[in-house]
Amino acid sequence: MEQATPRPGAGPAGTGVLAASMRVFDLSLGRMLWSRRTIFTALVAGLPVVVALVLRTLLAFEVPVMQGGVTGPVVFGLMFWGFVVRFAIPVLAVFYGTALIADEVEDRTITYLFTRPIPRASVVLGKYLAYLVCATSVLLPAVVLTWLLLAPIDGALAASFPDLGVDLVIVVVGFVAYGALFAAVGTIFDRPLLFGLLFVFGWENLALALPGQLRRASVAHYLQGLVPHAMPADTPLDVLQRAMTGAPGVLECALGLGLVTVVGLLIAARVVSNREYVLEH
Amino acid sequence: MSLVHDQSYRRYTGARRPIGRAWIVILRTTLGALFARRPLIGLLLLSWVPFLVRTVQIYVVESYPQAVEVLAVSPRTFRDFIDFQGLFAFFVTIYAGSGLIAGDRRVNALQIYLSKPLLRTEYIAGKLGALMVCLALVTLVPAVMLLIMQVLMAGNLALHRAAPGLLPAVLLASMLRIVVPAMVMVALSSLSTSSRYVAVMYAGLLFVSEALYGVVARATGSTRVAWLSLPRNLDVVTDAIFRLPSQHDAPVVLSALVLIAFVVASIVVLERRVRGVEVVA
Amino acid sequence: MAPNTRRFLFGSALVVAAGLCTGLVAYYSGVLPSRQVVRGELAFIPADVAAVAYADVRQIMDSEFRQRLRSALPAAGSEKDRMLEATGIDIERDIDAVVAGLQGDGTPGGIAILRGRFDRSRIEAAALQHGAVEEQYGGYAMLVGRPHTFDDGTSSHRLAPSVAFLGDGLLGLGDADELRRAIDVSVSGESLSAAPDMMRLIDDVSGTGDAWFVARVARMTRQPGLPEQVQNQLAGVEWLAASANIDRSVRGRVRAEARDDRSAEDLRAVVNGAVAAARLFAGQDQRVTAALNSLQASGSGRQVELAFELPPSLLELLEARAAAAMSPGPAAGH
Amino acid sequence: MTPVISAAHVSKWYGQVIGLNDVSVTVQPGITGLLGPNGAGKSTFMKLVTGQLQPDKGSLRIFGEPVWRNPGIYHRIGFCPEQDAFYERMTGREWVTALARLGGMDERRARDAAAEAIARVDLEEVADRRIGGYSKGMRQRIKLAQAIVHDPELLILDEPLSGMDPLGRRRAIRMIREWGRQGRSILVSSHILHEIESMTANVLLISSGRILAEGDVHRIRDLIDEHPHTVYIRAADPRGLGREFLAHPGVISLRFEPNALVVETAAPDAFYERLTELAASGACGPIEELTSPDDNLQAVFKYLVRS
Repeated sequence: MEQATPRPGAGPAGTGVLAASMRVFDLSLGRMLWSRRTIFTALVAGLPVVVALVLRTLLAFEVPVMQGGVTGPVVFGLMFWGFVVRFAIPVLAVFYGTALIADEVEDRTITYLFTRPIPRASVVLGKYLAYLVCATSVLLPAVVLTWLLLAPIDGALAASFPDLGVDLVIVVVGFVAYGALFAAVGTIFDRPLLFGLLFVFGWENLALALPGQLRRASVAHYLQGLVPHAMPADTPLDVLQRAMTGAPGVLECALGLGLVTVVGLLIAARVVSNREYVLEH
Repeated sequence: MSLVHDQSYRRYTGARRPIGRAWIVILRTTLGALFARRPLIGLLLLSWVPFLVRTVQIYVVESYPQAVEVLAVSPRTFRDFIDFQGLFAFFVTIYAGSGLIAGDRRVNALQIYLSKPLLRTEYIAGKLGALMVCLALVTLVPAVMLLIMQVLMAGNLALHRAAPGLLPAVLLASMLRIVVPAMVMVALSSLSTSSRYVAVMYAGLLFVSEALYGVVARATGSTRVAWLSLPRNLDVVTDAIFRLPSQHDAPVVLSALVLIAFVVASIVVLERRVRGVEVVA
Repeated sequence: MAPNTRRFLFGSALVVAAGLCTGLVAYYSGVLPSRQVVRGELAFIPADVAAVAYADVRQIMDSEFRQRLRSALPAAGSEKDRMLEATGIDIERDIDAVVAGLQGDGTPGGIAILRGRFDRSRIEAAALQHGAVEEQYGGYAMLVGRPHTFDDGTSSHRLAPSVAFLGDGLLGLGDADELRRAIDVSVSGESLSAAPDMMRLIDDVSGTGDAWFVARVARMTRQPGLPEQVQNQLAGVEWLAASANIDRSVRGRVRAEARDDRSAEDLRAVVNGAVAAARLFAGQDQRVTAALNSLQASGSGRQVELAFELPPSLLELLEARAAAAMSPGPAAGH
Repeated sequence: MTPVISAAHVSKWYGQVIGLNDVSVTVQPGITGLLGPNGAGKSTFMKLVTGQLQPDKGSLRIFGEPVWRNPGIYHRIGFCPEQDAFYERMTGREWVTALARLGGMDERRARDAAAEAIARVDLEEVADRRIGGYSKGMRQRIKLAQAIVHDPELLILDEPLSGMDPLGRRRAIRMIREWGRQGRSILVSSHILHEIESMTANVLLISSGRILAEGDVHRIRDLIDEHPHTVYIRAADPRGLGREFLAHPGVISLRFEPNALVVETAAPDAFYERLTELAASGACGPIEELTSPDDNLQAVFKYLVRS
């Protein structure tokens, strides 16, 4: 990774990768947060809250919407699996991660960042940090609100609280790992979104369904291994799959996700540092 | 003959295509641009792998009658085939469809198109047609080819005599899976100037509705809520077309109405978003 | 950072913090008191017990699940009436919690510490009527029953079922010698509180359910009556902890700690296989399927965990089966 | 003296298309104009000089240092790109401050430096408005502000005057000359000879990816005077302007387009002077856009290539 070399008469020091990343972060955060993309993020994140609200309202009017044995914490667990882990985290990560540099290139504003005395790697890193803050600041409150709405239905806040803590950590960890991966995808491919969606909805589903070690080449394997709730099983295939694979240990999950993050960010930083961006006119 | 040629402007005096036929030009140029993309060709080729697998199945069944026990070919085989092609249809829709109108909007080409003797319905028809052709190559064409292969390998029409509605069912179900996604995608494509944003909106619509269905179905313990999910509605109606028992309890009429609502909403969106100078003959 | 960006992030953090604070308050107000209460009872359980179990009787008796169980199995009511008549103790109302310590190594001894509201005079009257004698030990009153010999097939033991009044609202039940030892350890401090390995697991499970159980498996498997196959299967397991939350349904978690990673891996394979097999052969009944679907095996390192949930609908099934079994009508053969 | 820019046999290809063809040139301190028609390779040269592209062949050094993958050099370079691209939702002040922060300044220094740079391009009044609401001239000026905010030694300005109104042009030209007088080195590109000439006499002529000529502008000036100069003026009252220029010496032809006037003149100096006067007096309403199609320049290049 290149480092800014202080020159005689050059500006003040302090433009190492981390310091520069923080400055890029500062510049990008507001831009990212107040973009149209956040509307989509808010819609995705808001849906479980809306469903939880509808459920609570129906129950308040004693409409028998819940089947026997299904309690609020169980529905929350389903939501966490169905919405958050399998959909919201990977899709939002694809959406933001692949656009970290692509957006600046598309808007032709990358020139302003690449002609500053900061390593190009810090542009990726700073924007990646901005994405993390942006995505988590929208999704985390949604998860907490959903939990507050659902957990008390035939359940106890106290009993499901430790799981909520784990859930929140999973949201952050998921964004960290998937975001790094798609940041790399976004810098390598010209049509990163398609590759991202293919990875999430094609490859990951396939890898998880197959026996053997292929599943280790997915992020979902490690992320889903951390989820404290019972995974909903729709088909006998799901059941078999789980029986065959088992859940990876926390250490394995942490190592797997850590590796994806580090490798993803390194690739993204390297590609951006070496790539020439010819902007369209 | 003069040595100096007349360099002044000369009017076009050839035949003009009558108004109402210009959509073919849009269709042809759009298809030309789409098929110039190698990943799309790769995706289309890949989508024929299931066709090969099913052909082998039919061959085995016709050659070794004892295989009928496990590999029987029935209307369900074709229904499952069409269902499986949905995965490829999804990626083709995203790849080929997301930039159809968004790309033109981005470079302000829409106004240029609509300032020509071209009705906006023609413009939409051309764009829609291009996506439908791509989708037909993934669903309708392989499904019909599979039917032909079955007749050729069996050497008789026994299957069609036993299930007389099979051919119309295959045609109708394939068309359903072409028209609805194509309409929705083209409408979404008119909403934005960024094809990435469109792709995520489409994926979001599908997966959010599916996740919503998953959670509500589990909470209520009933598949009557299948109408909440766009893909499940297609399943329910496809089952009805093939006259097979549905895997969902949702009323067919309700699912069909939801699909019609999607198409109508798409038309309304297109009517409002694709505007420019309209040339009246 | 622009002010509106700062405001948004602050709002977001506020929602998360408010949720976490609510959860924390609920967690500690819901869990801590019962943990402290349990500590009081644990003072009477010797450090060397093979297993210790706890039940929040009040919570369980009030649960919807219990109400349905009672209607499903009406026969259980007669036992309760007999106890009420003999000792004046209404299990459903007078007992709040029970802690039991078990000696697993072939000694059939064990004690139970009951917390609740007890009519001492009625208990004394009933005990004396059955030949018990009063005794003072370590400052506590005891009613020592007539000893009788208990033969478990390999050896015989002499047991004297007794009751000890251990202070405000605490009642000890068990063999006289065990109760005396309980009083001794409460004074000497050699109670469970002095066994950090066991307390680690107790702390883990005590907040997670209305009932829990922690066992040193090696000691438990020394039970003479245990089949050899089971003993072999459990040979790799060092600790076993289980907890259950009983409300509308029963949600539980069983956790085993193996001797080493290898044993844990083997155990996980067995558990996963069993779960998968159970699901595949569960049949079409949605209620059974729902219960089986809730089974989730997990764990890492030396730990193996199995979470499960028995929904009320499963009770309906049990009810239906029980009714079918009890009424030998024309449908019985199906 | 170390040359500011030294390029030795620099070539750059875009796939099969050549952008720059074996260019060897040195740029000395002072103002240098990079003159060439559209597609001549000006922007490619600018992008290579600013380290956005890497030469496929040859070497390129700024102040004696390589520029590709050497971010430290940007402390000494200020770049005003050609493209009209901004963070539209930010205010001018926020944007320039943020870019100053990226240069390593702390928050306070960055704010002060941004305020100073904005003042130098006369944008104080609109500094706190969103860039999305700026006129074309304002957008060009805020781009200049971000280029000078860190007080660089070398300014690289890619078509800085395009789209500006006559008054804005005059102001920008004055500004650039002032910076040059302050001892900064400036490389400024344009396809309009007249613009370059008003800033410096020292030019590099580029066409089809090659440097055709470098040095004094007067020789080139003589060449161009033999060819008419076309000017496109979008204004509120093109007919009024037409009337004014009808009798103007040197005007060869006048043509009206919707809301615009196209003038062909043989005396561009006098023409621009008169146009600036008209714009300043407001006699013919506001002038919105001024462009000069480079056909005439192309003709000079053709001539140069032939000779």
